[in-house]
Amino acid sequence: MSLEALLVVSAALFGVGVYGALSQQSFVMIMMGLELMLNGAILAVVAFWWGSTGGNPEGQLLAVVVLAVMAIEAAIGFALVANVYRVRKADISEKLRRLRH
Amino acid sequence: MGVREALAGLARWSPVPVFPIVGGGARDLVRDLRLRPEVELVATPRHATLLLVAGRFPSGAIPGLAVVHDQIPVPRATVRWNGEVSDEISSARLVGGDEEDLIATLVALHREMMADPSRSGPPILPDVDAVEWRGVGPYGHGGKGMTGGTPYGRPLAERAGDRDGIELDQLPVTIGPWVGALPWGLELAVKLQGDLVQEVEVGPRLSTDPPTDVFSMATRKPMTVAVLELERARHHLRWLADALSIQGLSALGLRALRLGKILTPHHQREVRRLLAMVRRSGIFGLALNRAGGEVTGSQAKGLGPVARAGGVDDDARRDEPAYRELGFQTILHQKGDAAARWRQRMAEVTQSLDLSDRAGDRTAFGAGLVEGPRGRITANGPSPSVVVLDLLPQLLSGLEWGDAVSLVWSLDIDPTESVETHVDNRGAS
Amino acid sequence: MNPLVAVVLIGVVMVVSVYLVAVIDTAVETRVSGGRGYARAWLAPISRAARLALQRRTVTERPDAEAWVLGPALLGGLAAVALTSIPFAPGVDVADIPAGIVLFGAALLQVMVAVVLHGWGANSVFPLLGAFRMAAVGLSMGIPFSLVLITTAIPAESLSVGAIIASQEGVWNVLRQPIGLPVYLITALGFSFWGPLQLPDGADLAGGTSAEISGTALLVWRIARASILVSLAAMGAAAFLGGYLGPWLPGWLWMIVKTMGLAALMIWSGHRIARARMESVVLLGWTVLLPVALVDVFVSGALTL
Amino acid sequence: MNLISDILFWVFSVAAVVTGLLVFITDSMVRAAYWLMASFVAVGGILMILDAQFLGLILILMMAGEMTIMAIFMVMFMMNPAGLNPMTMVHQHRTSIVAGAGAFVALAAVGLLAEFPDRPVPPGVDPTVDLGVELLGESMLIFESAGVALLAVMIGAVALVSKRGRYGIAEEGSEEPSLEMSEE
Repeated sequence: MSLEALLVVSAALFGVGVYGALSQQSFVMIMMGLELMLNGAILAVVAFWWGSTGGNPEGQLLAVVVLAVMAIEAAIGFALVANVYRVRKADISEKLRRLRH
Repeated sequence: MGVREALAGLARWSPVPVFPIVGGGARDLVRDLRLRPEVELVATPRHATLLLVAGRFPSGAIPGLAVVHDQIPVPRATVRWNGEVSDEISSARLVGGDEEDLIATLVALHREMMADPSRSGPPILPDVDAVEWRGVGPYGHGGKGMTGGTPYGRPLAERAGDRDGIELDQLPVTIGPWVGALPWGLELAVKLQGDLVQEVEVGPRLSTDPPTDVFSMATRKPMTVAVLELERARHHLRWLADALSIQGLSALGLRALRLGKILTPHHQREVRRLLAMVRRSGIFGLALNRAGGEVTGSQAKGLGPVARAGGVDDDARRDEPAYRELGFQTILHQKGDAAARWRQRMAEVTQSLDLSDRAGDRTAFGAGLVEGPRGRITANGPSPSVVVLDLLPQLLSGLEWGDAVSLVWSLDIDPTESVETHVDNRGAS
Repeated sequence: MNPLVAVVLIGVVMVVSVYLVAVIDTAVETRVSGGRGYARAWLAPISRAARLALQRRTVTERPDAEAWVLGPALLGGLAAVALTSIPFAPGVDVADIPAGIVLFGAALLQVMVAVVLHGWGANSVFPLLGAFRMAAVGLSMGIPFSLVLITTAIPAESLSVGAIIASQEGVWNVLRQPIGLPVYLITALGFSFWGPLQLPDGADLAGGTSAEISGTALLVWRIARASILVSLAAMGAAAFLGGYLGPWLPGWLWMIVKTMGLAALMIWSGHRIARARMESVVLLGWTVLLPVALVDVFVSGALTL
Repeated sequence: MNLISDILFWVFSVAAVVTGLLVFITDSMVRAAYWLMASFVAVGGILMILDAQFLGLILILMMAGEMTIMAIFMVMFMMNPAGLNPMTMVHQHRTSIVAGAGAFVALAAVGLLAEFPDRPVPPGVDPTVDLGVELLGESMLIFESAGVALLAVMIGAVALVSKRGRYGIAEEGSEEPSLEMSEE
């Protein structure tokens, strides 16, 4: 276990997330891709905190911020999905042609 | 001694889990089995070892019998009580006689199954897909893409509007006729969206030959008020037992059942104590606090406690001289919802006990019209359960499933009650 | 602690306590129903378990087989994980880690996942409705549950369960944070889906998520459910009732007495309090328990300052 | 002890990446949601190995609720939640694979090739206590900002989906707007 190994794992998670977010049509699946990217980000942040900061707690703080970002992404994402479905009956991105109400 | 034998030796002493299929004339007998420590009535066939088929069924064939039988895990066996063995389960053990004989057979059969699972009843239905597999598409799913075709022969769900303005999938399912959540024999074809009941159709009625209880006898000849009122109180306690179990209070339900079995007019104190326990269980605040499902006005006519719970002063006992002498006053509640029906029946239990205690040897009825525990019984009219079953679709739609179940039980339905309460002479003997 | 010893310890704790829960449950039921025959309460759990072990498992049409099998196993595993964070006596713990109470909370919130998977897996309507209900109950109870639990860490100035117990040397948390224990017990009923909050497996769903299982699957499910109840009772004892602290008796005995007392209270509620409606539960969680739990946090924090 | 944590690290790492991939391979939406949760649990495990106990556990705790919500949204909105049909709901598939692989290679290259200071967490430090002191001390402003942002998001999300939305109270039967624009 080393910083390099941790970063490779987090890069792999991020890469899978990028693939998912770009390739999926369904909104919720796109959100899953985004979450997976953030998953990789958290791992990288904590890895740096563990390996490179000498235990500076600000590293952990950054991870907490990423967690908050994840929660925000999920909350707004779900709200938008529900609202878009209610208004446009769309559950995949192909059904949305224009970004207006 | 191997592990199997050791387990079998212990399992002998287990209460026998029985899944009941109950037709006409056997409901009270089967319900009373709950009081026996040797037997455990379970709500789903998956938790049973024995299938108990009791009572009379319309034309010999029992709907859903084969499906329920095959759902019981191996080792399993079937007992047919007071009726004929149907062709579907030829291996069923036939028992007549009273409760003791039945219990003895159930326990013996259970021990037999535990000791030697090879004697378990074979499946009735072939183990094949309900709908044929369609080998279309690259994965045999019957269509192309994510939303194409009819995967496994089942069409994908239809969308339907929701009260929230969101169109979501609708799940059409048939629930019953033999499931612990609904009265025995009630089959509902339900369209569910999440756990929201959107549409309900009531399945085929299981009405059998006419009843022979004291109330239908009273349509022909006068009966003593004391007997009638005691039986009415008993009926309501049995209803309470069932309804309490569904609300998660099976132990309190057992108490009601036990009391109903030994009930005399001198048990007023015990009944009051039980009703106080029911009230203290928070059932009105926690389980029955939803308004809706009201049965009031003209649709409630003739429905006895259901009508009176909706403020309809409808009680054949008012017109009987015997009851007038006793100072009978109808109890009324106003709202007509599930909670009001509970309160109505709970109040009528004590009222009936009181009447029974003071009645002496007065007699009442006998002229074709009787106030039964579920409502008005006439010589040729539809029975109260039949009337209520017609109301169900309208009452249930829009409720969550849990509320729908509470509502069904609050109406006290017996789907085996005959369509027309013809009273024949057998009851008189 | 030696891993082997730890496994044995948790195993023994689970087996004994689940048996006791079953005995108490039968005894309370007998008492409430006005029946006789308490003697069978001691034998019934064992003979029932033997019967279920002999029963063959059933299958439904096209279940999500892996999820269906995983459900009971995951639930039991989560109960075991939750128990590891609790010291049973001074020094007798498996993993009294610095963030022990968060470990417990994380394990308990995953209960929601185990139940939802279990209900989903059966491919049948009642289990599916049970799964939906668990999600609703879990999501509305989760935040107040975590809040009142984490509040017990404020006076201890540590997230370790051992430190939380030690901080109650003078006065128990149930007195310092009188709102905490009731909220904890209500939400604990939600997470163990027991008693008035037995919604996912309720009688109006004919058994709910467990309606389609039989044999060993049902046995494991019932054991796992009782273990969750025990782990919640044990944490309630540790976080609010001072755990193993107490006069006269040895510590481990105090822990057993307190744990079983709370478990008995929750079991009693199952026989005397009606099952709540789904809507009432969600409303209760969001509009009553959550604000009350926040008040608990603020008041306890202010008192500690 | 070091060997055990190394083994655990590799087990968790492989599990995190494989379950992450399974999210987009499986046909069942419920499985997809819970595979993603498994990925998070594995990362939470790695965080715990890295002494960030609190963060790892909070991640696992958070994800239980979030992924259950996701699974239910899947069942609600998707035509094929059970995976009866193969799920080929993808667009620009090849581009996505290239982009994903590219992101992995680029980031991994940075991780492997760049020089990072080698300053591990000193022994004797309690990271949970450190984090708590930091959150409520020096960095209170950041922590509070995150809290305020979450509060704003909660209000916004409720406004977007609340039953007294733009089309009236839901229980009274709200009407959806006409859909003439969706046909173009």
